[in-house]
Amino acid sequence: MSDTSPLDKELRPLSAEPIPDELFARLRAENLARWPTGAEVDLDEAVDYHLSLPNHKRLPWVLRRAEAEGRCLTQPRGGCGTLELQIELMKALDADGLADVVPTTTDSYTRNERWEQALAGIAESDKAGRSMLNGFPMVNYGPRRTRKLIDAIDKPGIVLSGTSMPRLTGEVGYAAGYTGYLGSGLAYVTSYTKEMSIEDAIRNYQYLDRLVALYRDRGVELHRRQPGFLTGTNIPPSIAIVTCVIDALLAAAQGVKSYGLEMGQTLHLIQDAAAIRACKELAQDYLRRAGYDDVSTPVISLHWMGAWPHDEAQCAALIAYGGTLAAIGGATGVTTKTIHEPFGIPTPQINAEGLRMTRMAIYLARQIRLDDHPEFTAEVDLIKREARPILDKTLELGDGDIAVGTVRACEAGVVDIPWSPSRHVRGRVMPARDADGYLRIFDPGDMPFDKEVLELHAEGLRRRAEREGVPCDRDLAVSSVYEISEPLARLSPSIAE
Amino acid sequence: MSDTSPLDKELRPLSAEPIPDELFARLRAENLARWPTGAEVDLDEAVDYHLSLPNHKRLPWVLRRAEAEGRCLTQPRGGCGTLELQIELMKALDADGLADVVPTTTDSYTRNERWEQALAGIAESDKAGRSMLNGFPMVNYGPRRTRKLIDAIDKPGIVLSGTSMPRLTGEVGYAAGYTGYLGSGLAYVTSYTKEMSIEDAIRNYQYLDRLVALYRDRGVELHRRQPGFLTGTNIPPSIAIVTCVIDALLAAAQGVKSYGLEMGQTLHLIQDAAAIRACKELAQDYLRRAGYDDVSTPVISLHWMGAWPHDEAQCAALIAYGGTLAAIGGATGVTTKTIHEPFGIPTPQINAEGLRMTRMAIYLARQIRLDDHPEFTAEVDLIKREARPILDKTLELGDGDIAVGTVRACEAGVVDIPWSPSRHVRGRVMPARDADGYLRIFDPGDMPFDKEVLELHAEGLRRRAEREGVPCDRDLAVSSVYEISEPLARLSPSIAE
Amino acid sequence: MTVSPARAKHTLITGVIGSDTHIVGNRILSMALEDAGYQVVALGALTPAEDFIKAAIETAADAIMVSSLYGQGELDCRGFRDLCVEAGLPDILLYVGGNLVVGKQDWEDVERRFLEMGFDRAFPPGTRTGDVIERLDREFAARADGPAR
Amino acid sequence: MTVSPARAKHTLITGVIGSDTHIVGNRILSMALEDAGYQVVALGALTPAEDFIKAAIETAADAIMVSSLYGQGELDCRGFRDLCVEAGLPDILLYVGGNLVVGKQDWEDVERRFLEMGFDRAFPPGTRTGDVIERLDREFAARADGPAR
Ligand code: B12
Ligand code: B12
Repeated sequence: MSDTSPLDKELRPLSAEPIPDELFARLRAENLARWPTGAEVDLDEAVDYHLSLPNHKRLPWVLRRAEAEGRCLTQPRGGCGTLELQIELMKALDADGLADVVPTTTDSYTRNERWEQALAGIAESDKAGRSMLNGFPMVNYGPRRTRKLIDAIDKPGIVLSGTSMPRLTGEVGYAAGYTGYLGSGLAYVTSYTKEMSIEDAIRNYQYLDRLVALYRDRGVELHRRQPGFLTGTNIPPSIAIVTCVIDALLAAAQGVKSYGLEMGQTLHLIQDAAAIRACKELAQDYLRRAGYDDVSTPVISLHWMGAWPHDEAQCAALIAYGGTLAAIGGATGVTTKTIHEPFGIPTPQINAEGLRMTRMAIYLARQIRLDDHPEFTAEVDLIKREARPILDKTLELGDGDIAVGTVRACEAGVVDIPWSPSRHVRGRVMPARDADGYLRIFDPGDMPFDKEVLELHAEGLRRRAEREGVPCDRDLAVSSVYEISEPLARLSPSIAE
Repeated sequence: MSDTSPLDKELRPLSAEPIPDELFARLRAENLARWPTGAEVDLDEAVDYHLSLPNHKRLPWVLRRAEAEGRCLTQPRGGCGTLELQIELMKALDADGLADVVPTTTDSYTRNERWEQALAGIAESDKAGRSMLNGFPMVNYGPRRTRKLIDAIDKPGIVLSGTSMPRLTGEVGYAAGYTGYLGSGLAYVTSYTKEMSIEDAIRNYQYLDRLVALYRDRGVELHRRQPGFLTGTNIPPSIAIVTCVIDALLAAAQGVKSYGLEMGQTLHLIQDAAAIRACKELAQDYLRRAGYDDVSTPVISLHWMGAWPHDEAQCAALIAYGGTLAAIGGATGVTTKTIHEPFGIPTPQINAEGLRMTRMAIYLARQIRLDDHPEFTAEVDLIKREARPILDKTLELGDGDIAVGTVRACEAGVVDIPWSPSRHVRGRVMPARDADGYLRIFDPGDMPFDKEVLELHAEGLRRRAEREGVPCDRDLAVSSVYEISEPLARLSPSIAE
Repeated sequence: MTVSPARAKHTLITGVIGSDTHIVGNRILSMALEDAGYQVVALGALTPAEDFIKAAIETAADAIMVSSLYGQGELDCRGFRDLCVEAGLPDILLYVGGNLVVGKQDWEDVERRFLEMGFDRAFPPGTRTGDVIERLDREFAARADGPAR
Repeated sequence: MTVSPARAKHTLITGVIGSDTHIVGNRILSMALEDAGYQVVALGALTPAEDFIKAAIETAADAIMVSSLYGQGELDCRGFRDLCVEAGLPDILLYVGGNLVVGKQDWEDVERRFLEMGFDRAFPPGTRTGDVIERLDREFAARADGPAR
């Protein structure tokens, strides 16, 4: 199995340019032939179905409305190994969880295009009476049966498929009636794969983005979304934003108009609010400069993506705080987790509870804004000062072509991702939490951060090391991976003599 | 049964002056004779016991330490009808809940000095195998047996007895080894009683405060605490602070040096942080002006004291947010509730969970401060502008004596308490939530608020009425009582076409 | 809630029983009943059982609405119906509402206990005033139509 | 964690099995094992079962440390011991750790399932590296002392 279409590689040198119509038609035919259910994808029929959906089941419309009203939407994750379980799950998320956006997470075999293995997983799940897969094998079920899921809910559906190979899942998902799809070239290849090249992943997502443009030509507006959370492990906002902007530029070039940007929470109120603001502004800035002034880029805040503590009460606090952070930060949405996060995939009811905790937290904080708080504005500036040199260097490396620039930037270590499994980034950049709780860069690797900025980061980390009486070394980064998952008695010991 | 000591009333005109030694000795003898266990109170023995306690079991020491370290301590509520259940509860709160301060809530018969009824309640509880009382009947058990509770924990103990008649419970509690006692004259008489006069309640708490001074003369430092949460129902910070300052002045006059001030949360991040700051500053300001410059007045923030929603997930969000508010506001402690709050007294495990949720929330927000946020500083100023005229008028009415002034201020409606059950305040002041989520004063009753300030409040309320399309009338206040307890689907409906 | 003239004929006693100071819900309920057109005699917080009955006799009331929030209602409400019977009010309508017992208990079970004590109806925590008024209206309508008890 | 010379004699294979990309814990574990003095061959994320065994043979490894976080480990790990046996490594020490199954399940039950699959030891989510090293030290010490298996 190859990582992307050999045909695409043969006929099109890597560039950010839109895939030409005729080539795209050939690529689609080739793609849909890879698994029997591909034949069920019928663009005309799918377009008719989409046009029949009410506005409140279309993600781009719902997101625009939320932005206009200053609301923060809730969306969980969730996938089970069989259609029956998945229907039950999505209904619970909609009705009991009041989810504003209902997800379908695919399983990891599907994500890796191992559809035969997924087929076996379905059978095993049926046999065991419980889900043996960690998500819904959407390609195996195909668009027709998968549409039952969209029919079962009264909200927009989104496909969550953490993969660098979205071509067939994307076809199936959009044809089934989903109006959103999470994933992007740079972000996912660096966080979900080991061997796959940056180029192949970019090509795969160019296909998906181009597909969205195809639907748009037929009057159907679809949402795409970038997973800036990356490896979920102490990602400093500026690094997330660099990937958000790069992937957004790639998507815009293919014709995407509704492109969400997901940012994992740092769990620092000021830093997260500043991150959301900086992300919004930088994305629009770079898009405009590249000539795209009609791409909407709502920012979605994500519940803590790192390791969780093994105590449901502690988890509840993380969940509620995640709602608080998203609301105060002015995010257009929040992607939720549950009190089962450290243990395993949650049951539908536990998932719905996580949604309600978050929704209540959002309600409680709905009127709070930090706009004029000096610490907030300073942090917004800092994040921009961090991200700009990386982005500018990346564009420069591509001689103006962001696709080419991105591949070269990863090679050169200009773009690097903390804790990445991929062989195609250096994986040298190392974040850690500083004395004031900010996520900072302990080791920049080869990323061209501004010197002054790095000194500022280093100072906060030195203060932390001093306070804890430990050396200012790599262990600061490792202990920052564990930090939030530590038992409470260790995080916050009692006052003693 | 009379509400206070007739002897006290006969021999001492109401004033803030310290109760003279000799009179106090007579009052104590009279008081301790009211129930058999009173005879067990032996001051010498109690002093020895207190002196034997390690620092981390003494509340004044622990609070000072917390203030110095900028920590926010957790403390739950909790009381059961029998000693065995109470030991189990307190151990769970200490060990599983990591409570920094362990409480003993007394039952409502004890609070009303109906010790015979409490005795029957103990028997009924034993018979039913579950607690039929809503707290621990401390006087019935007496100081010797109650001390088992202090021995069972490794934290400071505090007596929570929402009563205007604390004389015997206070003697028993301090003799048993508790180092803190919650309650005060003005606050409790206006929130827990119907017929009792303000004067009698002040006298009763003067007794308790004087008792603390007696221990201090013997080298034992004890903590007293003021329940500024009042009726728990939408109390605007300024009204809470007025009672905090008045009761603090009364306590300081009797010789109390460690006096905590409790403030119920408004659930508005800015308003709560401002309330904590304003409370701290106003209390110290008025205490200093009255000549007391060595009274420490840590501020304790209280989880939402109004009605809770009937959904445990929503409750979890309220609990976590309560920790967030206390930590960001810089409170020295937070008094916690649980996901059972709307239903009934929680089990020990549920209580411990509430503590852990809160503790985690505090950890997450520990480094956040709003000090330079303009909205915050403006709100601090506003709260001070609200409280000062009431306090100044009260002092003026008493010709400088705060005890006399308080009685007259209540009579005149200068001091008024929202939703009070007491016949001795007018109960005309009416708070409501405004368009920005601040608790404001809809109807000031006869309280001498500044006109400009009231206009500011009215403006926010008018905006809310407009936005909701309802008249700007009393229903704004009533719906504000229900608000937080509403089901989520009503508080925060989905986006629809 | 529209005001109905039929309601003006009915007098209701409200109050919070025993050593219970939770007045807020009781006051809002009293206000709502009055706004709806009922004659309301509000005894307030901390009201002994005897005072409810005294007030009911004095005002020839049609119903007594007992609030209990603090958990000890199970002790306070025992024998309430007997007191009514003794006072010559065997058929007076008795409602009780609030957090009636200590702790989170199964509502069906709690309700049963209070019905067995002689209350005509028990209302769980969180009850809204609109529901109470609707229920009262129906009850009085049924009593007017139906055979005398 | 002090470095012990005894550890340098032991080679360990680490990696994340199947289609699983959760590399963070596996990398921290590998770093800690190396820091403690063990010879570590880290295969990284997304490692097929066969690759573990190939690496074990090539390096004459003493143990294979399989990570699985994403829930599908129960499918991926089936037959792992058989593959070892077939490859001539019947006695190689097999550890597995992470979030081994889908959902929050009873740990005893999960552990039993993996032991039955032929793993010598299974470690629950949240395991700290210090505990793993301690356990390995003891295991190798016991194997050195005890009779050959
Ligand atoms: C970070 C994270 C991610 C990151 C991973 C980044 C990366 N490339 O590494 C991202 C965001 C990409 C991600 C993706 C996914 N994740 Co994920 N993820 C987590 C999370 C939050 C933390 C994991 C972590 O890094 N922990 C920190 C490290 C230090 O701890 P550790 O991994 O547990 O390792 C320690 C120990 O377990 C032990 N150990 C580990 N291995 C071994 C082996 C041996 C032999 C021994 C002795 C010990 C040992 O030592 C390590 C060091 O102390 C966990 C939940 C949690 N734990 O809070 C979910 C979780 C593991 N993910 C989960 C899932 C399902 C997924 C996805 C399928 C997406 C989805 N459905 O949501 C994809 C999977 C993609 C794929 N193909 O694998 C589930 C697994 C569910 C289950 N088992 O039932 C979890 C539990 C979350 C949940 N409750 O749903 N995830
Ligand atoms: C505000 C409050 C207080 C205030 C009361 C101020 C005052 N004077 O009124 C303060 C802070 C002083 C207080 C004190 C105490 N409280 Co309190 N309090 C509450 C709280 C948070 C809200 C109550 C409220 O005002 N609700 C809003 C109103 C609008 O609703 P409501 O009272 O339920 O009334 C509505 C309905 O129930 C119904 N209804 C009420 N009565 C009736 C009667 C009839 C006939 C009908 C048909 C309907 C009906 O209609 C009303 C309007 O919609 C509740 C928990 C909760 N509900 O969230 C605890 C709660 C009632 N308190 C409780 C307790 C134990 C106490 C204390 C003993 C202290 C302690 N241990 O913590 C003291 C008791 C003092 C005393 N002697 O009574 C417990 C009772 C426990 C139990 N039953 O198991 C509760 C449930 C909290 C808890 N989970 O522990 N409390």
